[in-house]
Amino acid sequence: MIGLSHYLIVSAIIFSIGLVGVLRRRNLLMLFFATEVMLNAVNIAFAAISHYYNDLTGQMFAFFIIAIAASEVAVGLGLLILLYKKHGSLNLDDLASMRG
Amino acid sequence: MSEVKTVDNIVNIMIDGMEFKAKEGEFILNAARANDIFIPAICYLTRCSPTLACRICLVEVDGKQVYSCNAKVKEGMDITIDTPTILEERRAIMEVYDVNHPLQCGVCDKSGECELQNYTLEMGVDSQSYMIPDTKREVVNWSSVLHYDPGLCIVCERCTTVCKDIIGDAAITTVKRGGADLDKGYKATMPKDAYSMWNKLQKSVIAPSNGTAFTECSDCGECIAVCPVGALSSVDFVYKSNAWDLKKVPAVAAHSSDGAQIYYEVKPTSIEDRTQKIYRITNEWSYVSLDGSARFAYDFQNTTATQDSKVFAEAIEAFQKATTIRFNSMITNEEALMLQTLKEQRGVKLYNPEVKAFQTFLNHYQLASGNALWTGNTDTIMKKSDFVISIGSALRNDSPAMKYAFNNVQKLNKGAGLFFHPVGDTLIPTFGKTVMAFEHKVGLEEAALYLVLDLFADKAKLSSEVLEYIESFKRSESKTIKEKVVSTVKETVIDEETGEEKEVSKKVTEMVAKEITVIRNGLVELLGGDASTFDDAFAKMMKKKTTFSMMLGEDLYYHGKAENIAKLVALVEATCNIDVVMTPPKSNALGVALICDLDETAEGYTVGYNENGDYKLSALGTGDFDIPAMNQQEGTLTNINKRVLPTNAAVEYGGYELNDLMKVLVQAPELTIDWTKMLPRDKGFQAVEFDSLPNAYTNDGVDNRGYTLENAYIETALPEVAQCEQSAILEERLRIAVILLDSSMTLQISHMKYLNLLHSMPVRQKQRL
Amino acid sequence: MEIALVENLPQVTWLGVLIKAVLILAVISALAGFGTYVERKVLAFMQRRLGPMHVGPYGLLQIAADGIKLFTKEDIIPQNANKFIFMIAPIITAATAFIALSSVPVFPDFTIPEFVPLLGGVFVPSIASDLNIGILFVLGMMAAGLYGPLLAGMSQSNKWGIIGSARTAVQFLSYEVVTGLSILAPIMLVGSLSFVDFNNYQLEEGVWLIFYQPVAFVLFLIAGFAETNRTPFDLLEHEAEIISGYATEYSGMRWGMFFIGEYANMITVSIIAAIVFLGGYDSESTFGWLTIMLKIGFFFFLMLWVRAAWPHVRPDQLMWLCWKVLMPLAVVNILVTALVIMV
Amino acid sequence: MLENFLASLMTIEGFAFYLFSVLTIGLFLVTVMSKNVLYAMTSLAAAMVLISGFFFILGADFLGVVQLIVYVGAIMALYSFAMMFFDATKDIKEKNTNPALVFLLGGLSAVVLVLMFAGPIHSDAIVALYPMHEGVGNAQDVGMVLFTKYLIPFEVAALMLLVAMISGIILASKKMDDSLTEDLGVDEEMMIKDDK
Amino acid sequence: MSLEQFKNRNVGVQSYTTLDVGTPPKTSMEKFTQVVTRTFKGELFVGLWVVMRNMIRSLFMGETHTIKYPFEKMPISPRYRAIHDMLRLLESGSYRCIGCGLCEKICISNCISMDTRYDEEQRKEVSEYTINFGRCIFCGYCAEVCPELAIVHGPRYENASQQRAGFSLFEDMLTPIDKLNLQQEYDGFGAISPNADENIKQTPLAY
Repeated sequence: MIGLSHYLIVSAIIFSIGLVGVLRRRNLLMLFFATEVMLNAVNIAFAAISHYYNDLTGQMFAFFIIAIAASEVAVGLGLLILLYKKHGSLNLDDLASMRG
Repeated sequence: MSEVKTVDNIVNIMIDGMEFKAKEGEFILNAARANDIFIPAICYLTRCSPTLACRICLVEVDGKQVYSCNAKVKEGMDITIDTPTILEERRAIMEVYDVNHPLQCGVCDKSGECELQNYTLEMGVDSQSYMIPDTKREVVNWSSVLHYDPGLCIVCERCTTVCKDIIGDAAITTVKRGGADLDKGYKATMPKDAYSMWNKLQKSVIAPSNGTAFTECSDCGECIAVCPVGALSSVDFVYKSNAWDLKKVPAVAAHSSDGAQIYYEVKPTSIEDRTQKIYRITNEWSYVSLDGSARFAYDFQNTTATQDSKVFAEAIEAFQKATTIRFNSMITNEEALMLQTLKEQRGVKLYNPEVKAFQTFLNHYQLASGNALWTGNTDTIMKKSDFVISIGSALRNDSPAMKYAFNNVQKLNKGAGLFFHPVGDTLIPTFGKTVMAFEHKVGLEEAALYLVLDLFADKAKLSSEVLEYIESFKRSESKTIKEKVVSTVKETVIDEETGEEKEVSKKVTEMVAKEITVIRNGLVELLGGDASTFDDAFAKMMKKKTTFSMMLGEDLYYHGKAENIAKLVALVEATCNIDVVMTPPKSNALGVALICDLDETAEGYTVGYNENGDYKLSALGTGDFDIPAMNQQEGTLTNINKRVLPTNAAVEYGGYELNDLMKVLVQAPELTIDWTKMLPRDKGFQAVEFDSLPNAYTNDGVDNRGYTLENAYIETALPEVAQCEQSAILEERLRIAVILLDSSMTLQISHMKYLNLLHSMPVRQKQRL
Repeated sequence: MEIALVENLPQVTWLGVLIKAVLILAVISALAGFGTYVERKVLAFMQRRLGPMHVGPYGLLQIAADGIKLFTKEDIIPQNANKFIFMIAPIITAATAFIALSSVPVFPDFTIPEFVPLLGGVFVPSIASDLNIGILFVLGMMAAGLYGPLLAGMSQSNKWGIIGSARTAVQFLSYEVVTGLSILAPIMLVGSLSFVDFNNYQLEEGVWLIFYQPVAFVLFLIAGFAETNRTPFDLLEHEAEIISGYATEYSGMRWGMFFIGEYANMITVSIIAAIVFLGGYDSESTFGWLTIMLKIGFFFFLMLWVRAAWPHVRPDQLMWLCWKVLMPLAVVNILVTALVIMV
Repeated sequence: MLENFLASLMTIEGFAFYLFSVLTIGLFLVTVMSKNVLYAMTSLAAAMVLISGFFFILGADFLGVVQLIVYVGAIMALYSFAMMFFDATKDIKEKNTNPALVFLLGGLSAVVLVLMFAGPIHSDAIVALYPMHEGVGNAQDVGMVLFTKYLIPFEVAALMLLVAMISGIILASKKMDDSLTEDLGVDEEMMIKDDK
Repeated sequence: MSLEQFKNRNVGVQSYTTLDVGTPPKTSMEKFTQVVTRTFKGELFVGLWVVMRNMIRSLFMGETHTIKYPFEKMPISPRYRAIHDMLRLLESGSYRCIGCGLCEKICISNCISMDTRYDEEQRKEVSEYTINFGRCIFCGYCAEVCPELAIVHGPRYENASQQRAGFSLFEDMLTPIDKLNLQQEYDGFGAISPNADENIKQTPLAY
């Protein structure tokens, strides 16, 4: 039978994938994608715990995470477009204008 | 020489109020044409005698109506072409021509170039006032080439005139046809000339003059050319194409050395096959006449040629290996120059026996006379000469153009002629009453020339040896006089006291046959003539003669004593008042003789250019390598009149040309015609681009095609001549014949020509041969 | 209510579900093809033409001919396109359309008669997968369906494709809101997300929901037109403006899959409208079958009818209509419904 | 271990779990590793759909549908919409200085996380705050909890969404009138920079 | 309007009717009102009814405008200039064409060609005749110039072919010998002018 640990392991793997993405990516849009991956990993974990402990709290948090993700996208994408218009690039290295 | 003699007197005439110059003695019509003035005429032919059949060339001269084709110009003539009465007359004539003339212009081959059509429109015939019942006239084929539709015939007699006056065959004539009689009422109402013309037209038709259904002639087709309507046409061409569909390609007749002007008339073969095909040959018939080979033997192009690089490589290899190139004279000057270039740069031998003989003859002639080439030409013979001598040429077969000239002199210039040839000809004596034909033994051409010297030479100029030699032939002979008149004539010639004797003899005519001494010319007898009648006849021939010319044929070049003959010719030219024309033996023999440095013998690996050889190039598509035939290439040819004439390609050619080989073998220009300007100038050629060579006749018939070779002259002493060989030299002739037969390719190339001539030769002539 | 339903149901076997799934796939695919024929015929008649006439009687075999043509046509993939995405995009459209149908009760439940060999006695459920949240699932799948045109347009490196996919994103996103909100009011009335419950509710009440919720019906219908990319909202592939939008570079069967997807979606929307607002299949008798067919047919016909009659709207008008007219109306409708229920 | 795995594969739930897991992880890997934005976006969306599958397996139907509608239907669509402002067909160029370090760090943190999660769970110290009800639909259940116990967070979340929406509109629409292609702004700035 | 009236009409005066389309809405409220009024006034349904009415008429009253083209054809003008017909003589059945080549000569697109020959009856006979319909511009000169009325423009306008060669067969244009009695004496293009008889008597050559 599939147990909670199965889900947690999957969740952890996905999370680490997202993390690798965050660390590795230089393109802002890709960074956003990696963040989404991590959020989804967490969602899986929440849903699984909720299921195995017969508790709705996990699902509640998952909802809120989705809501947060939605608002993050709304604001983030707005910023992204602004940035692109300003610099013509989404590469993080190109955007390091603050650095000396 | 001739130019000095025949300077024309120029007269001033007025035509329609404008002043023009004309040659004295010219017909008004010709004078007008020479000055680009148009006078309508249907029946008149420029080089023939006027026939007065059509009568529309009527003009008014100083208030009198004359026929312009018949009236000669005089100083201060005032000519009016159109007056109201003349216009009315002309219109009536055209209306008469249109009576019962079938309205089949839609299918008529002449439609579009028909003179009846043109003049009907020109005269503005838009209604018909006359009528008569028509007679049925059947379409007939007079020979394998002549097609006659009497329904279309307007009996202008151009065909009969040209056949008689130029060709000399007189193979067709006007005969009665039994048409309905004219309504007598017309005589009162219609113009006079129109009525008489109609009266004649209604009763005549053209038919072979020998009374059979078939003509006995050389099938030259000149009657077809001159026919103004669709009545006469070539059997091959009937209903094949409309005149306007054909494209004219100006060219030069390929089969003989007269270099006659022709047009190849081409159009696509058929709906499926769009390659160009030659449908017929036409010519500027007012100024030049063709022989049968030129008019009908046009279909000799090389159709099988393709460009195959492998074959090309083989050809290159063959040329590199070659020690001898064997060729004939049916090539252009450019090709000859290419072969000569090969000789110069690669050291090959050029072998061409027929031209070699001619070249040698020319060289001897040049050394003896100082002239690089002969001085006369056929045009001057036809226009001016009134005494022609032909030696060493079977005129009808060897050189039809010369035959036409010979005949034309008799007919138009009221001339006389002497004809020397081993093979007798029955036609030539019929050219005129003052033509004398000698049927001498083979090889006696020298004797003929000595006779000419005897008859025409300025004796003072001749060396004593020659004079003695000539005199040695003359001998006294006693003769019984049977006729009084004859004896008196002789007496006057020889003796001063004849007047008295004559009176006496008249009285005693019947009583005594007297023996007297006369001088017989042994040369005449040697040549097969009758010495007893010769002197009389010759004196008759010489009456009123001023311009003399002589035609020499190819027999002389192959003669065993050709060198001596050449010297004799030079002597004749130097001492007699005679223009000499030599007939080059084959198409472009003169060009080849001038351009190429020919060798006596062939040896080693031989490349045959239209000839047999170890490697064979052939325009017939039968050799190892294809080359274009004469109607497929551009280039120049040199003719009997020493003109360099441009000819053009009528049909496409798919293979390689000689120049393609040349480009690989030696330094060669891009195109064959680029060689034209490189022709040797020391031989009289000019450095002219092919494309800038003119190719036309002027309105008064001056040949303006190409250019004339420069004829260099070096002052030389009179040549020493040897005595003539009196025994028949038949063996020599046979040797030459063997040489010619050996070059079987020559026969193949000229196959059409020979076939044509053989075919057209009258039966009796064939039997003789 | 749910409990009762679940208990009363006969045993749902795998075989039954499979049969149902195959039925849906087969029937709807065929219907999609037939739909093109019907559309051409109806449009032709409305324009007083004849439509397809040559292939088969009255042009009936035109579908087969078109099918053969679509299958045998060369599958062209543009040189600079993102090949993989370009290839899967039509599959997404067709797949989501059919997945959405899996939770829609296309036919009532039935048991295959005993005399049928092999399959005799198998119970075939009305819904292949009876999810409790059926309506939401359908909406979700149709939302996922937007990826078809979207990816198709973006992958083909053609400006008309990009414009088409931009319009896809805008139009589908916007009208999803209206669809969801408009159908919320009936959901509130019924108190369930299952289609079966909707059917049964109207059966028990004896009244079609359209009479309780006319505004919601109209809104749903309009949004449905937009969601299925039908005239007057077919801006995604509006020929006069953007050639063929996201489908510009497509040919052959890939284009055909878009087509099938669109027709499957039309049928889905028709079914939802029929079940939610027009009383569904009433009873499980043959008559019920017939009525639902008629209702679906009516909606399908309505779509064609509208196409023949009405012109397109402009993209800005579309957005204006959505956000300034339809969405407020839907919200108001929900509020009113909520108030009525509370009172 | 292997037997367990095989046994669980035989059940529908187990099969679905492993299938979804493998696909999800694979797709997320594509998202993270791909150079092509379009591939990344497509794989991400596909993985989201599969994650909703996880939710359905776990009985969280409503969450699954929300995942579909909101995450897949809205958020990812927004991403792709944003992508149309950039050239999606071109591969992006990134400089990766030390990939090994990245993977090491990622792996390490994953281990730490698992330990962090596993710790409290295995301590059995968790008590269900809001237990699910037998026989009640998930949607109903969720609704009950959401609109009672989590009302205030819900309202806050709604407010947050509103704020985000407004800010998004303002951010993105500020220079909407300027054309991307004809906009000389960037170039001009660059030129000015060069002048300096 | 007769042709004469049409030609004499005063083009300066236009008889257009101007429709009052009102002013487009400007404020949002106006737009909203417009939507509401249009919705409830049922203007949309007018459109629906129009097409439905047409559907009913075409379905039940058979009033479609379609012509089933390959099976049914529209009547065409008698002066229509389509694929040429080569006519025969009614009495003998032989070709009217005498092969004069005038059509070939006058053809401005150079698409007619013919081969002729001398036949057994000593007549000019057309052995092959072809018109390249790929090039023909149907100007009608060939028919006009034909002295025998042998080539005329027929009414056959479907000249699609799988091969170019199929365009131009003489046999296809020629009246079949068994349908000679059906050959229509054509008074359209290329026909003799009404006063031809008079003209031919007056000016045989001009004709």
